[in-house]
Amino acid sequence: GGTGGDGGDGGSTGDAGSESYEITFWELFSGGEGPIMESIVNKFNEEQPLDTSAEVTINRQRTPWNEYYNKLFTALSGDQAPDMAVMHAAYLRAWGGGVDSIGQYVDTGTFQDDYTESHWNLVTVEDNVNALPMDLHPIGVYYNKDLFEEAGLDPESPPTNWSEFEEAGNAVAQNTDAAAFTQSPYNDGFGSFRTWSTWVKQQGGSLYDEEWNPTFDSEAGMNIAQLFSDMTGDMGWAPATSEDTWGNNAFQNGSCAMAMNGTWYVAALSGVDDLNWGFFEPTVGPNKQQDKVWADGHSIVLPKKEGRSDKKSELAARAAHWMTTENPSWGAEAGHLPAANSIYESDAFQNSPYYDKTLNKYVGMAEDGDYFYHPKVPNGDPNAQNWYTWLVDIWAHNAEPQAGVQSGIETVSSGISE
Amino acid sequence: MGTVNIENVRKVYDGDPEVVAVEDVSFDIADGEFLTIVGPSGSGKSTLLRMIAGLEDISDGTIRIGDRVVNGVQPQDRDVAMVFQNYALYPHMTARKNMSYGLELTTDLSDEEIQQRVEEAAEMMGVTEQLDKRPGNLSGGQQQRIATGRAIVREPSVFLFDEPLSNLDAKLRLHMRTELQQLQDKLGTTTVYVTHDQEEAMTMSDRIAVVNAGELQQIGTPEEIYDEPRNLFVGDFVGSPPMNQFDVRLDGSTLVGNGFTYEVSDSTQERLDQYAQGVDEFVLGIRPENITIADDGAPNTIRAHLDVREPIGSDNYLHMDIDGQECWVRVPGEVKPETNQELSLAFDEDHLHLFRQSDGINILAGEGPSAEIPPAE
Amino acid sequence: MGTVNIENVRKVYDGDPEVVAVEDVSFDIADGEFLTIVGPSGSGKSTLLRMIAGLEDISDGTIRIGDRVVNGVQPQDRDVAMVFQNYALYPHMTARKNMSYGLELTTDLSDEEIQQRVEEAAEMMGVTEQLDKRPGNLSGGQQQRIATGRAIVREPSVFLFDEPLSNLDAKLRLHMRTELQQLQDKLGTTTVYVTHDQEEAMTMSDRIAVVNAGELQQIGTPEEIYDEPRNLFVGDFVGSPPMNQFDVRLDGSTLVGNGFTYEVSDSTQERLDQYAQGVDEFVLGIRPENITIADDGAPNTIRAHLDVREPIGSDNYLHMDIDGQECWVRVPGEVKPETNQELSLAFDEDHLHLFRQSDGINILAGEGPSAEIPPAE
Amino acid sequence: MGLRKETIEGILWSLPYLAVFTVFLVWPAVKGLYMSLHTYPNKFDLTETEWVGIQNYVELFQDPVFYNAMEGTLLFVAVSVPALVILGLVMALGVNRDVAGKRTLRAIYFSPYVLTVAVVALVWGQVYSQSYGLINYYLGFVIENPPGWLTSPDLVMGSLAFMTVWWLVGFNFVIFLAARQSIPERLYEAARLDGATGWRAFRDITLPQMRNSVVFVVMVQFILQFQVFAQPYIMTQGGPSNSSDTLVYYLYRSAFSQQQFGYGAAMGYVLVAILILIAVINFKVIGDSNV
Amino acid sequence: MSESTQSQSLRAYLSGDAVRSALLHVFLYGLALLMAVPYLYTISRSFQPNELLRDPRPYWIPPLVGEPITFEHYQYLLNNTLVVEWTINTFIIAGGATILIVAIDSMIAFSLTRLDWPGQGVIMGIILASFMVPYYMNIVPLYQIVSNLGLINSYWGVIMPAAASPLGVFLLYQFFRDIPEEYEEAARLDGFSTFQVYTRIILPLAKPILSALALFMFVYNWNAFLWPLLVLSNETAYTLPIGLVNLYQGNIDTPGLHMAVAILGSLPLFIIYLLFQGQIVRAVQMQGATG
Ligand SMILES: Nc1ncnc2c1ncn2[C@@H]1O[C@H](COP(=O)(O)OP(=O)(O)OP(=O)(O)O)[C@@H](O)[C@H]1O
Ligand SMILES: Nc1ncnc2c1ncn2[C@@H]1O[C@H](COP(=O)(O)OP(=O)(O)OP(=O)(O)O)[C@@H](O)[C@H]1O
Ligand SMILES: [Mg+2]
Ligand SMILES: [Mg+2]
Repeated sequence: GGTGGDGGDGGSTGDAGSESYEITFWELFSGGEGPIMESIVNKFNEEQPLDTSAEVTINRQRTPWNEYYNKLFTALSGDQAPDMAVMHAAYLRAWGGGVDSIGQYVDTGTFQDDYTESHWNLVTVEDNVNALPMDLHPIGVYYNKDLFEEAGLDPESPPTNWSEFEEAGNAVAQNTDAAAFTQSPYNDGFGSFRTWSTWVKQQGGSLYDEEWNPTFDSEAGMNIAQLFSDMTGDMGWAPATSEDTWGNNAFQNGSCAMAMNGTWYVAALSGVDDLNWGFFEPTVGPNKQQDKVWADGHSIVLPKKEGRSDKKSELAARAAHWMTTENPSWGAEAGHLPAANSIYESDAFQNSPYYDKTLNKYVGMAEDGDYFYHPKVPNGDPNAQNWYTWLVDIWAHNAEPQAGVQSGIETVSSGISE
Repeated sequence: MGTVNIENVRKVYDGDPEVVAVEDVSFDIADGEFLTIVGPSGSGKSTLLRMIAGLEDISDGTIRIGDRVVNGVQPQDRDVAMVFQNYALYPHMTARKNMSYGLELTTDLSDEEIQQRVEEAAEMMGVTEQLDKRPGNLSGGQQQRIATGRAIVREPSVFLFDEPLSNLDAKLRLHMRTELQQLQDKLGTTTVYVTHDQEEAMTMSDRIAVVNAGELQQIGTPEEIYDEPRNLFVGDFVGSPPMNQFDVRLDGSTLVGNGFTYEVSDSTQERLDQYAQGVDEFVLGIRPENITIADDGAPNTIRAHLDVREPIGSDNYLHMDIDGQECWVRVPGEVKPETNQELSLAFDEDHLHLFRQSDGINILAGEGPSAEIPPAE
Repeated sequence: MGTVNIENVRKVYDGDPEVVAVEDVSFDIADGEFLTIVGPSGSGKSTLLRMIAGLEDISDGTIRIGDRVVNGVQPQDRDVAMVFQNYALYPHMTARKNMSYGLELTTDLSDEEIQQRVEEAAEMMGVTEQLDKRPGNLSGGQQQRIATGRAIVREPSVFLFDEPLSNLDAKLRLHMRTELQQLQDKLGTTTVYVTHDQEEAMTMSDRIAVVNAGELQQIGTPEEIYDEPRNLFVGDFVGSPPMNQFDVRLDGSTLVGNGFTYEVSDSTQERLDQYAQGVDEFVLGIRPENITIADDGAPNTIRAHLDVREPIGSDNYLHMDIDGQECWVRVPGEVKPETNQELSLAFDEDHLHLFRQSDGINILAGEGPSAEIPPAE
Repeated sequence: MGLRKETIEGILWSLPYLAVFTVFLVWPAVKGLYMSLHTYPNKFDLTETEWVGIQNYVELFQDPVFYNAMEGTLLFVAVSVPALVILGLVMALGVNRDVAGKRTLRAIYFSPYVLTVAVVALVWGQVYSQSYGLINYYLGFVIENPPGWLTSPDLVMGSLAFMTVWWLVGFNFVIFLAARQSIPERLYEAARLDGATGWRAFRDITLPQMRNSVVFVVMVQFILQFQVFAQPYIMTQGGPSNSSDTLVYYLYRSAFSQQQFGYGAAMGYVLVAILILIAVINFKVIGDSNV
Repeated sequence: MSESTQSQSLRAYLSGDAVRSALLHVFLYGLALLMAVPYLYTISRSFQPNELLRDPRPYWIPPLVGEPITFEHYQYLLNNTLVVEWTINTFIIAGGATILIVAIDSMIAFSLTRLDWPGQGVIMGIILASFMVPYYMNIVPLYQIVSNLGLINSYWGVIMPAAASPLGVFLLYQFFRDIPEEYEEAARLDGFSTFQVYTRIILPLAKPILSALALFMFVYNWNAFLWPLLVLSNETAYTLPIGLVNLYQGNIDTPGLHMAVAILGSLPLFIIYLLFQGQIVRAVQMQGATG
């Protein structure tokens, strides 16, 4: 029998009552995550885990992440969207018009309990469940134990608060040739925002007001912006550069002691042979009022598509449910925090090579409720690099903190408006 | 049957409706005849030829090839072959392919027959050696031969040539001229040949059609054209150096020019009376070779000043001045008068041409002026 | 002073060191002389001219213009002006600018003086009307005149022309020929003129230098060249239709050819004895116009078959066949023998040329063969 | 009858291209024009439209980001186009001379042209990198703290333009070389006799003779460089401090990141207007300068 | 003036020439070296292990002090990715587009130059004007059209829009216009139909320009990125540039792999370019001033 392709009504074939469905699925994973996703899909296609008489296959298509949302947008505009797609949770509000609410096809009530609360909240926008959560990928601080030692610090007791953190950074800056810290190893806007917003929130600052006007110039916002400027200035923690690969190169070849980055960094670091690295929680911001750590997560959505039968949509939703709840490998091998409660107990997750190094600490932060989500702005592209390059400009001393923050507010508010 | 009949043919180009490229031209070409169309640039020679070929629509009138009216017939169906000025050989094909291509397309001859015809034509044109070369690797003369060969293999009933020799240098042009003549003698195919070179026309043709500004001026054998030009245009156009011309007035039996007089015989005067019809302003025409140097003081001679003497091999051209009017005289190489002296010039009445100033008609030529022949411009 | 002295000049192109383009050529050009260099394509005419102009380095020998050795002198400093075959007018400049450009660069004349000179030259060439047009909008003849005008305004001591008329059509070429001659008469400037057209050379020049394969064959007045060619090459190259040639063997006082014999007079035989130096294989050369049609059975005549008769205006060319050898005869227009018959041909001993078969030297010409003149190829 | 047949034939022969051209180029452009006069309440369903007239255009002209992008574009064009044209010309005139190894030179000069922009960006990212880059490694021996080529707001556009010149100059070079080679040598000979050599010959013969190709190349480069996009998009994301933002990059962001297609399309049409204006000026100024 | 001063000045002149020629060679080859440096650097880095690549010192290949060489990046690409499939896809798409472009562009150019019918001028004008439309403006409407035609996810969806490019029409129009009419007339006398005139006369005569066009179009479509990415959704259907970009856009930093990607992605085009470079130059040359 043929396959129910794009646009075909229901995608069923009339072949002696046994139906078959092909669910197209777009994702953006590359690097270490790509192969894991590939194996999950293969497993699905082999095991046919859904409780249905129909044959359901997932046709996975990967797009470079730079162009992923453009492609998805263009496809939606031409009614060529896939049946399922990976989406960062931050997009769920802005793209609300482009995705079907999951409850349209399945009873979300039956799913809810399968996921951790933080994940479930992640995908809920104004009481609407627009997606099923896959993971949470918060950030933390990765550090070089050898450099700590060289700087006269104890490599096995990394900083836990601002004063320790400051002391460690200064020690590295003074006692070694290396730089102390990078706000994002890719020196990109978005990465800088993860770090900045984490510390802003820890000071009790806010990022947006009720009307989604950016409030980056709150007192906390300005403080951290100033801190960025100081770190590459008076504090001498890092060179004032906006060069994109500086931090990554420096951290990986041992000339930078600390790097703030997401869960995914473990995969990259474990490929570097003679790097002796450790991890600590990023709750080390100055004047901390609360433990807050930036997080976003991947989720699976059902993009709007005319002519997709309800049956197929339902199968897609159930497939997404299976993918997000029955596959410990996603957390274990990709380093993310899995969405399903059940996985946390699974051997696969507990035995992950990263478990002791990073995962248990991420899990701990989750249990403490430390995470806040990357703002789900109502419009525009929350992951757009150019929304946040002002932070790099401040970091690299291309802009004064005051002016930088102002230009950030302008860029983001014009991006969100309309 | 290779006859061509042209009847009241007229051509106005779509692109340029102001200009009448060919105006009401009629003549017939006999089977096997070599007819040359000659005239200055822009006179409509090519247009006429291309209408015969079918490359241009005929605006008015009829053209027949053999017994068939060919107006509207496609070029390839007219049974004609054409040689272009720049040969138009397909640069990407070998000479052989150039020659065989048309046959392959339009006939159902076998490959062998075609190759045989090509080789015969090549032999005839003496380019057997060149058959497998591309046009780019051939000299001008060889290209000319291939282009002619391409026309020959078609075995058409009419050959059309549009200034086929004008891209060759003088020596080669002279040579190819005889080659083409011999070819036509051999094949006996009706040929229409366009040139602006009157010498080519004079040497090659059975008959010559002289055109000017789209109108037929005269048609006849080379001798007729040369000896009895119907009008001033033809007289002037044919011959090199050109015919000398002097404005004269008829006064009784005397032609009075600027700085000279000339007595005509009684018989000529009779003829003048018959055809001149009261007109007394003429252009006296006399060809350079018909002037001789006479003894000083001989009767009926004209005094002239010798400016320049140009030897051209066997002859000498004398560039003379008759009271401000220039005059060419051609004398044998042995006659080498000193320049810058006064000479007496004589000429025979038989060689005299008299054109009416009003319309250029030669009143002494042939049967005398007839209404058919248009006046010269 | 417009003299040019060429001494043992030799040229080998860097790009093609195999070919000696010009080989040990020496001659002098007098002030005010019009010297034509003539020869077949590739014979080195342009190379010679371009060495005089300074456009090519001189490989060996010396060239003097006036009293000055110009080897290594830049073209603009040689006081020469050149007219190119395709005129080489600057297409993006008006005719006026084309003519004034050189003056602006090389002299410190005021703008007014320059404009005056340009206008004088334009007037002289009859192109005043065209001065503000671009070359692309001018006819061939007008372009030629502008190019000549560009040379004139420079008021050089030597004019150099490289085939300046070969891009024009026959009629215009004839016309421009006289125009250039008159110009040179008026200006009296030394002129070196390159052409491959022997007729042009014959009519225009004070003296002619015939070159072949890079070597000077003969230098002399047109009459000398025509009447007393030093070698077979010159004899063959000059004259149209070309000189008829027959291989003969001297047997006592009889020249024995293929299908004919010819008795020479005693005085000729003496000359032969003096110069032939035991050689007895010759080429007999006789120009077409020096052959006459004799009565059948007259003594010392040659029987020939008449193939084709070509009228060219005033004359008839007869294409004849003497036992398989082709022969051209030129007769007056009145003589119109029927084709395809046997005729008797006669010629005068005075017009006879005898070239040694071994080296082509004409043993009857001038002072007889001299070591200086190279053999024909 | 002849005419009618030829007309039919002419249309038939044009049809395949015209069909493709109309469907895949003209029609989208027309749709774009339509879109520029509308907004889309639901960005993901472009069938819902709302007529706004020229509002998108009005907003555009009040948009500081647009002006900043325009400034960046103009700067890029001002640096890259003259460099592309002049360097291409210099290379062509040099290679046209009597030099050994013309083929090799030609191959090297043209070869970057075949690279895709992503590769160009990749390669030059390595070359430009401030602390790991090739340039600064060697420059480090000469001066202390060599600058960040892509990270200094003053240098970034120049660096992108320089890279672009490296990438594209080969095209101009080939065109100029061909144009130079088709100038008849006799003009230079006439010029030598007239006393024009060196600079004069260049000014009075070479340049005017190459005018058509100069016009062509200038035109093409204006059109292409005004649409510069990939270089800042891949290498700098418009930074630092928005100093490498460009019109088409902004158009792209509006259309895709912001899903404001009408706004982006309006920007596109402003760009079309600018290019047509430049084309007209170009032809007026260089096209018939010495009539 | 004596001869000795003559020959002195001659010598001075000659040596001046020699110096000038030497300077010219230094300049041209210096430029060539500068242009080649980024390549050499990229090639050399693609053979270095990742450790070396994080060192700012450029280790040139061939190694000066015995640094290690590795083929691991290339091995990885060939063994672990679909690079071979992508290459084949790219060949199909770029080749298909090229063939289609050459076919339909030459047909319309033939019609516009060799056949006479009303409206030709207007059509040529529209085609020329379409040069100015920014590519990115057309993408969204174009996608809707392609999607309505059901061409998403098919090679045709990539090929057809590529075939709408006006460049080829423009180039061929110029060239065809200058082919002497006599060939066609001779052909008509030989009994050619319009189709035969096109295939047997015009196309063979235009071979150099057609191959240059083909090369330009092949390069262009080979390098195309955004549009094939939007249309093609299947990794196995990706073209080389998409596949390669997909590879190196990980969070894992593998500079050596990037360099190998750059080399491998460009290599086929370099080879094709070297094979055809004579053709391009000849074609551009025949275009004369390319006005
Ligand atoms: N395709 C055309 N469209 C418009 N007018 C034309 C065309 N071809 C020729 N003419 C005009 O028709 C007239 C006759 O041209 P034709 O080419 O027949 O002259 P010609 O005698 O062959 O001249 P030449 O000796 O220069 O070849 C001229 O006035 C010419 O301008
Ligand atoms: N630039 C050059 N490089 C190499 N060889 C050359 C060059 N120019 C001419 N030659 C060679 O020098 C010889 C003489 O050439 P030249 O141009 O002087 O002949 P020409 O008598 O002017 O011929 P034409 O009548 O064809 O103009 C020829 O063999 C030619 O091939
Ligand atoms: Mg004609
Ligand atoms: Mg020459």
